[in-house]
Amino acid sequence: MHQSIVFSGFGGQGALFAGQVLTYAAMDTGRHVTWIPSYGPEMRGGVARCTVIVSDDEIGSPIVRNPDVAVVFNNPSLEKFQTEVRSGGLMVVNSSMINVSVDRSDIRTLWIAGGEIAIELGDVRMTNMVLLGAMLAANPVVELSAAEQALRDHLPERKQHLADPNVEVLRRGYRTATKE
Amino acid sequence: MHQSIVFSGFGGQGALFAGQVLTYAAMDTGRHVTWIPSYGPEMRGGVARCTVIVSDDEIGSPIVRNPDVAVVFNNPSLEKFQTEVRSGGLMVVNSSMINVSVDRSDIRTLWIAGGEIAIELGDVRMTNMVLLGAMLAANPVVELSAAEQALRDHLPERKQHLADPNVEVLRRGYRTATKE
Amino acid sequence: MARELWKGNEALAEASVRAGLVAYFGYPITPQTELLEYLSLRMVKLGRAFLQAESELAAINMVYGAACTGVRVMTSSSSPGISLMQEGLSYIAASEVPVVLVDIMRGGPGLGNIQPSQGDYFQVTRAAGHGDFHPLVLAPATVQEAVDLVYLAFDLAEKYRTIVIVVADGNIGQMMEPAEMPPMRKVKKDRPDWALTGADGREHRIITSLELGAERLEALNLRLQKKIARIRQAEVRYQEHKVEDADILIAAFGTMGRISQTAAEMARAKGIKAGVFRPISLFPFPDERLEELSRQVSRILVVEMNAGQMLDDVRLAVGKDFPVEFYGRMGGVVPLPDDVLEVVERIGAELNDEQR
Amino acid sequence: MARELWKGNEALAEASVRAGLVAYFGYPITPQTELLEYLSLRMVKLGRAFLQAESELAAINMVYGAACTGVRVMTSSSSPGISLMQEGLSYIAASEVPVVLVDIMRGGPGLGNIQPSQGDYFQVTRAAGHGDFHPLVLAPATVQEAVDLVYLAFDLAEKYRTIVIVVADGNIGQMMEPAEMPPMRKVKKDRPDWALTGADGREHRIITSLELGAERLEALNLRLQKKIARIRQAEVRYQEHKVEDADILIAAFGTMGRISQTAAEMARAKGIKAGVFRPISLFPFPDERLEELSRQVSRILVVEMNAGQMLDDVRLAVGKDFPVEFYGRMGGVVPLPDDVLEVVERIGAELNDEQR
Amino acid sequence: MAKGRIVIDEGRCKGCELCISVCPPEILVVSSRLNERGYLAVEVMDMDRCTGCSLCAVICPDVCITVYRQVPARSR
Amino acid sequence: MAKGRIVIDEGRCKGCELCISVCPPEILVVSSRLNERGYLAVEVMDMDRCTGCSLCAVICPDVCITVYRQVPARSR
Amino acid sequence: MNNAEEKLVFERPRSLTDAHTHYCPGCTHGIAHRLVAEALDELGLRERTLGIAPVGCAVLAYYYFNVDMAEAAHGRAPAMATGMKRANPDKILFTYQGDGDLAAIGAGEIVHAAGRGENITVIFINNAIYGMTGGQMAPTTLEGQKTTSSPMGRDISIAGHPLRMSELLATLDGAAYVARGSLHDPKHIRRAKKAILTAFKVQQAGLGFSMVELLSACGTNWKMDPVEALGWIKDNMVPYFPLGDYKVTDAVKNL
Amino acid sequence: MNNAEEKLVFERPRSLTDAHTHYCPGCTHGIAHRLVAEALDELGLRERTLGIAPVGCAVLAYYYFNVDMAEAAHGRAPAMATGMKRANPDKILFTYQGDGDLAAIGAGEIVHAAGRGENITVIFINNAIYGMTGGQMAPTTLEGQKTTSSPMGRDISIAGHPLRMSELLATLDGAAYVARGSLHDPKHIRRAKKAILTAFKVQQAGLGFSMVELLSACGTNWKMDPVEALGWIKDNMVPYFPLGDYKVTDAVKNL
Ligand SMILES: Cc1ncc(C[n+]2csc(CCOP(=O)(O)OP(=O)(O)O)c2C)c(N)n1
Ligand SMILES: Cc1ncc(C[n+]2csc(CCOP(=O)(O)OP(=O)(O)O)c2C)c(N)n1
Ligand code: SF4
Ligand code: SF4
Ligand code: SF4
Ligand code: SF4
Ligand code: SF4
Ligand code: SF4
Ligand SMILES: [Mg+2]
Ligand SMILES: [Mg+2]
Repeated sequence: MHQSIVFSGFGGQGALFAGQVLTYAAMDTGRHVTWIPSYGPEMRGGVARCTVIVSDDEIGSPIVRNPDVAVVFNNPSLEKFQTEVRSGGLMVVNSSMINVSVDRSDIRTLWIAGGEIAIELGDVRMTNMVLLGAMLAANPVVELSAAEQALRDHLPERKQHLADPNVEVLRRGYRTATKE
Repeated sequence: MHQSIVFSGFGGQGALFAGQVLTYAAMDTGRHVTWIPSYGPEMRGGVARCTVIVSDDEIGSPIVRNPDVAVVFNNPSLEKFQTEVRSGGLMVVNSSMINVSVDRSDIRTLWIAGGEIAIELGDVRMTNMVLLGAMLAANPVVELSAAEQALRDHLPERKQHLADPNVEVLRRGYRTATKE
Repeated sequence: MARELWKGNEALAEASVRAGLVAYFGYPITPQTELLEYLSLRMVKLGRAFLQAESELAAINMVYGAACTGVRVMTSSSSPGISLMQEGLSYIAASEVPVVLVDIMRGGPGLGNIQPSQGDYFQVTRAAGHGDFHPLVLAPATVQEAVDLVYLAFDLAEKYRTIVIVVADGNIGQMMEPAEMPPMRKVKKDRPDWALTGADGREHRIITSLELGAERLEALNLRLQKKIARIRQAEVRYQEHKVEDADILIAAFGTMGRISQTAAEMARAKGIKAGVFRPISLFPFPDERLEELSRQVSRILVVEMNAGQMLDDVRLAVGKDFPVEFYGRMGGVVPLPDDVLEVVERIGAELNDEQR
Repeated sequence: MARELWKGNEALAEASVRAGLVAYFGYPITPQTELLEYLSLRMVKLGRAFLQAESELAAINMVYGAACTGVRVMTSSSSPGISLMQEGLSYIAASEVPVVLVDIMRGGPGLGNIQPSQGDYFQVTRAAGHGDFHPLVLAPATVQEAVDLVYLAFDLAEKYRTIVIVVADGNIGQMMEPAEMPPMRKVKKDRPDWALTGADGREHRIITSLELGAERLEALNLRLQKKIARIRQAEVRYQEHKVEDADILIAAFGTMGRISQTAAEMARAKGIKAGVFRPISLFPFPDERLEELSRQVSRILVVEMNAGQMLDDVRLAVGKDFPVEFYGRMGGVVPLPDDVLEVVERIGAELNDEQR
Repeated sequence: MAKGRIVIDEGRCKGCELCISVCPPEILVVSSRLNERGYLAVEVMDMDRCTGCSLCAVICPDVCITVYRQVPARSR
Repeated sequence: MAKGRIVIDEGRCKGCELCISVCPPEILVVSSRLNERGYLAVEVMDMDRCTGCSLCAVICPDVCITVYRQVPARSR
Repeated sequence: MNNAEEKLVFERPRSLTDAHTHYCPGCTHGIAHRLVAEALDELGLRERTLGIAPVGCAVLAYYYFNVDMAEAAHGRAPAMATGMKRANPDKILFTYQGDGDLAAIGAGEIVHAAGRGENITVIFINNAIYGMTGGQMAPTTLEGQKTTSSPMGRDISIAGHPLRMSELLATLDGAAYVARGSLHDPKHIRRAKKAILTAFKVQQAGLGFSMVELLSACGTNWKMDPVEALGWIKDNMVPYFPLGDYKVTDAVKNL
Repeated sequence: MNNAEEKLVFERPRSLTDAHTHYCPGCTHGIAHRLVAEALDELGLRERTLGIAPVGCAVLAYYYFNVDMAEAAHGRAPAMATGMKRANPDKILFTYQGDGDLAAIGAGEIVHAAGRGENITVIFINNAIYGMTGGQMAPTTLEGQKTTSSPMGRDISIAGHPLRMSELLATLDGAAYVARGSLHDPKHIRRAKKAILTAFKVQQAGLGFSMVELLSACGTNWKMDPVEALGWIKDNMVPYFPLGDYKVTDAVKNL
């Protein structure tokens, strides 16, 4: 198993953290992992993006041109990755923020209303967990439970009170995607 | 013709300027010349020394290990150059400041009371011209008149009033050495 | 110690703490800043010295001062900041005090940008300042290796009384990977016998890089050259990946080493026998081993994130007649495995043609 | 213009004035200081800009500023001061503004001493700052050549919008030799079309070394590399002395070139056919010509006042299998002709043995 | 009370709300329109109450606001 | 008037004459003896008039001068 | 008000380009830019002005000012401006620098530019933080202020007291005009504008070094919304960095 | 005076080595050395003192002080001392710096060391010239003073006014004790000694940055004999560089 997953959104949407949760989960289940951000210019705002690689073997390149999976949070991310995801790959699309259509027939596309679900469960800032949960449903690179555990273990101390809601959102994303 | 001449003394004794006068004189008579100081540590006092090369051909190295001629103003200089002057070479010794004996029989040694003569003619600081004059008598690398002209031409503006006395001293050095 | 997920910069910081770091002086600059930020909390909590200097110039001279007292000390920066340290590095080298420096390289020249680059290779291996000296230069390719090398760097710095530079591109500073932290070492209480500790019951000691007499300065230089020779002898480090039967050998360091490894695997999947030679010590450069390998492979491809700097060392090692090709990207563009593969395939095709 | 006796440093200064120098910024350091001192009077009397900066760091950035306005500008220093200019030089190179720098090298590393040295070869040719760039580097061997090269340097700097470094050891700065000064050029009134002169009736202009996008910074780098390629093509300079029938070729630059010439003459007097190859442009290095010569001589002896820096370029040019020997002195020790002769004689004897 | 009018360059507005915080008649509000750069631009709720005091323009970091004011017509 | 005595480390003296310039009784002079480093060292002309005031020592840049002063003997 | 005509009372100055800035919402760098541009417009200096952008959040200022500009190395803007001015005494030179740039790495260059009475104008943006690199401590960071490199708050016993640069530079003979303003409300913004005008007039008249320090907000790194951030300037920065003129030579008074 | 015994009233301090200095005859660097050494002796600090020699005429000071010493890069002594002190808070640190070193190339480092209240002692030798390199203009060179790089005399319109460093540094909060003395006659030398003692006491007590500036002679480059040179300090330097205490915090007063 060797899989590359990109998370991409605006700064503040939590794409980087979603990637980290996945990375922790995969690491804790014994996989080789890398997580690398595409760190932007020395200034505010802009894009937040990371690439996670999960593999049974030692990982060479931590970056790829054509990821297996892209979880896209916003329009620009969709535009970029709908050309980059490899043929046969998966794209998880945050339909709450994205109004562009996908015109790739050689990839699987999963639309999920990340924003709405997160708001429904309490806070739009949990959109990232909806999308992660959904991705895991469509592409079980790790068990959902591993992701839940990773989330609990790696939320910073001062955010531990958000663990439960986030886990709930993660599950909801997973379930929503499973249904579809 | 290719000759290397070292002038060596304490800082302030005018060894560097004596070398420059010779260099100018040789240059003005159409020779190839180089003048190079052994510039000392970034601090006061100490040694002042220069090497002049006069040649009919283009000059390669501006420095030599065994000069043809050494004009030594003080004890340390004599000690250094009496071992370094090449066999068959010439050493001009300022007897006014030097009380060490010379034990080289394979070189010519010319003792000249540079200090006394300079004082007699007005200023101990003209010792350098006595020694230069003497050297030219023993070793006519340039004509005395060329040295006189060089001296007049290259004394800095603000020292032009010293030209006549210096020329006189130069001649006196020359004559004294010729007599001997 | 369990493996944990570490960001490269923070891993470098923590490993340094564990190596017994007594004092850190640095200045913020992307993509290195997390190292400084991490230590701003960690060192202070441990009661050790942390100071954000007013500049890189000040930082390296603070490091110089602390190093003169025989304690473990480091600074870190990125390319423009390293340039500002050149005078200080030259003084440190000449004074023979141990110092560890981390350079998380970014795109240059000038202000450039903050994207990953390997453009400081010449600066760190050839001319980290005026005069003749070479720091010992180590280039990790993974976060774990960054941890291990910086931990080792303190020992090597002390052993040889030299500067050890751990040099990595921004990718390594910014990425997260699992790593196992080395054990926490106690801060050594005793100081080496050359250190400035106060002239108490002994002659006063002097640390200087000034030698007014040419012969004395030459003697110092000969001592430095001898040390460099010892380092060349003992501290060569490299990693090989499938070189045994390789036709095409990719030579690359740091991140480019691991990316090339992926490219080599892709090439092998297409039937091209590619292997990777990854120098870990950039100085001393593993020239002997590379020369040896050159006798067994058909072609060497050097891949760097610069205009071809390690390339000189490769050419010096294998000679001008051996066919060496170069693929380099600059300005923060990171060559991806398929970019490298493309070149490897082209070379593979050429080799085939030649054989026909 | 008649030949006059000039001290190297002052000759460099006067030649720069005649080349149309508009502004000089520098800081005292032996053995370069006379250059600054000379200009402190000459420039002020001409009504041009002279400023003793607070440091070399400030000086190079003042130079950078003036250069952005399209005027002829220079600074000068010696080894430690050059180290302090590395960041500025990298910015200047990336911004592509023309700058002339004189480096009168002294013994290093560190404070070292003020005696002659050639220890900055790597720094000026390989890594005058972080990132990929190479200044054009010219190394005179006589005062006349110093005059001619610095005069030329301003033209080359403008032509290529690059840094030109005139590099010499302390001997050349301190010695006096006859030299003919070039004619006095008028200070040009018009400014190039990239210069900052005020956005009067045109778009505002920007000079920067920042390119945030990796692709854009790569484009800048490719432009710099192209320029370097053009320079390699057009600006190779060297001098040869009796190489036609030489058995042993001494490769040496600057003062060591002329000292080697004397040594070669001495060797010939003893029946050894020695010749001298003196690179005048250190970057671009005259590698092609040297390679050519290597096919005709039996041995190359590299002589430098350092631990072997140009040596790398020689090896890169002639390959690792050609027998290259090295003789170097450091710390301000200047090899004399008989020192070099000794090595040449030893090589001569070996060659004789081999032929037997 | 002087009568004023402002024009907001919505594309430039970053929704920082500084203008809102200083407008004496409190007539500025955040609109519901996302501009191209993803910000909710500010708009004028009730232009009639604008005095043309320019405080909003003075504090706007993005120089989005142009201000006009009614002045008595000059007699020739 | 207190009675003093000074000892000049002649080998250290550089003949700068600063001591001479400050000695109140003006008892210091340049000797005619060149020391090993080529300087004409200073000497005391008339030690009897030395007060032990130490001014010479205080100003001597080369710390060549040691000063003693007669003090009433302490009774046990 | 039939008998009224509409007059344009506030518009974008000519010395700004049309570019959208990259600054965070509410970042007062934008206000400072506008004030400088207005001053250049009003004094008719745009066409002969050369500006220097710093390394810092304002690194791209050259896209926003419609004047010829260069980008300096971190902290070296005063040296660069010196070089430009000495070679072009007829030009108007300004540097635009942050507190990390001017007060930390560039302390030597600013002290000497002021000391020499270099005839340039410095716009000094004091936001008590390193904005661009993500919020590290600056020399002007207040005691107890939390930053990413003083996570427990600036500790005076480690990092020393915050530097007051206007006070420091005002002591130098070469400084003709040094003033500190603030950008936290319209009244102070207007005052700041006057100071900037004065500074450029000082340069026009060749009276020597002029600098205007501006207390500025960095909501992003202070972790406040823009309006809060302005309040923080008023409540915390102004007391430590008192506003006003620190140096007005007689020649400047007589301008 | 039979009933008298001879007492040693002045001798070479222990904190000086026996080495002969390389200074020119009459160079007051030698006096400054002695004062520092005496202070260390009197306070019993020699054994735990680390000193930093500058680049300048005092570059070989490490041969003359009988304490552990390092040689700094030009101007960087305060940074180096900071590094040493932070890693060794129990040691006493002093730098010994010339005016080129401290006021020109090292201006940034000294401002920040003082600003941070770095607990070190700086001995600052102001001789209005670059001695070591042969007499170029220093930041402290007086108006009209001829040097090899201001051959027509320092021109204020080019080089600016001489910098008064004690005044400048005294404005910083971190500076606990800043004083200027002079070495031109025994009375002032004795006062200078007191200042140096105070400075080291300040450091011992951990009160922050201390500096003593000493007006010093460079007859060689001023082209005067030693006695004339001292007169020149008195007549020309003292009026421009007034002597006295520039900063004495309350804590220092209570020492
Ligand atoms: C030599 C060097 N050191 C460090 C940096 C990284 N750096 C970029 S901006 C900056 C600080 C900017 O802070 P400030 O000057 O206060 O400007 P602000 O962003 O707050 O406006 C730093 C340290 C650099 N680019 N160059
Ligand atoms: C980086 C660097 N720049 C310049 C020099 C040359 N240099 C040596 S000493 C000195 C000035 C010394 O003047 P000052 O600090 O006043 O000390 P003084 O000799 O007057 O006691 C200079 C410029 C150097 N060694 N290093
Ligand atoms: S001009 Fe004054 S009244 Fe009108 S919107 Fe702006 S702040 Fe409000
Ligand atoms: S101040 Fe300007 S940018 Fe901010 S909300 Fe108002 S109009 Fe928009
Ligand atoms: S101690 Fe006083 S009286 Fe005696 S020699 Fe010295 S200065 Fe003169
Ligand atoms: S002051 Fe000292 S060095 Fe100078 S002459 Fe007197 S004893 Fe000699
Ligand atoms: S980080 Fe701070 S200073 Fe920088 S643009 Fe944002 S608010 Fe402004
Ligand atoms: S040059 Fe001046 S400062 Fe240096 S030792 Fe001589 S007198 Fe003293
Ligand atoms: Mg800031
Ligand atoms: Mg001085």
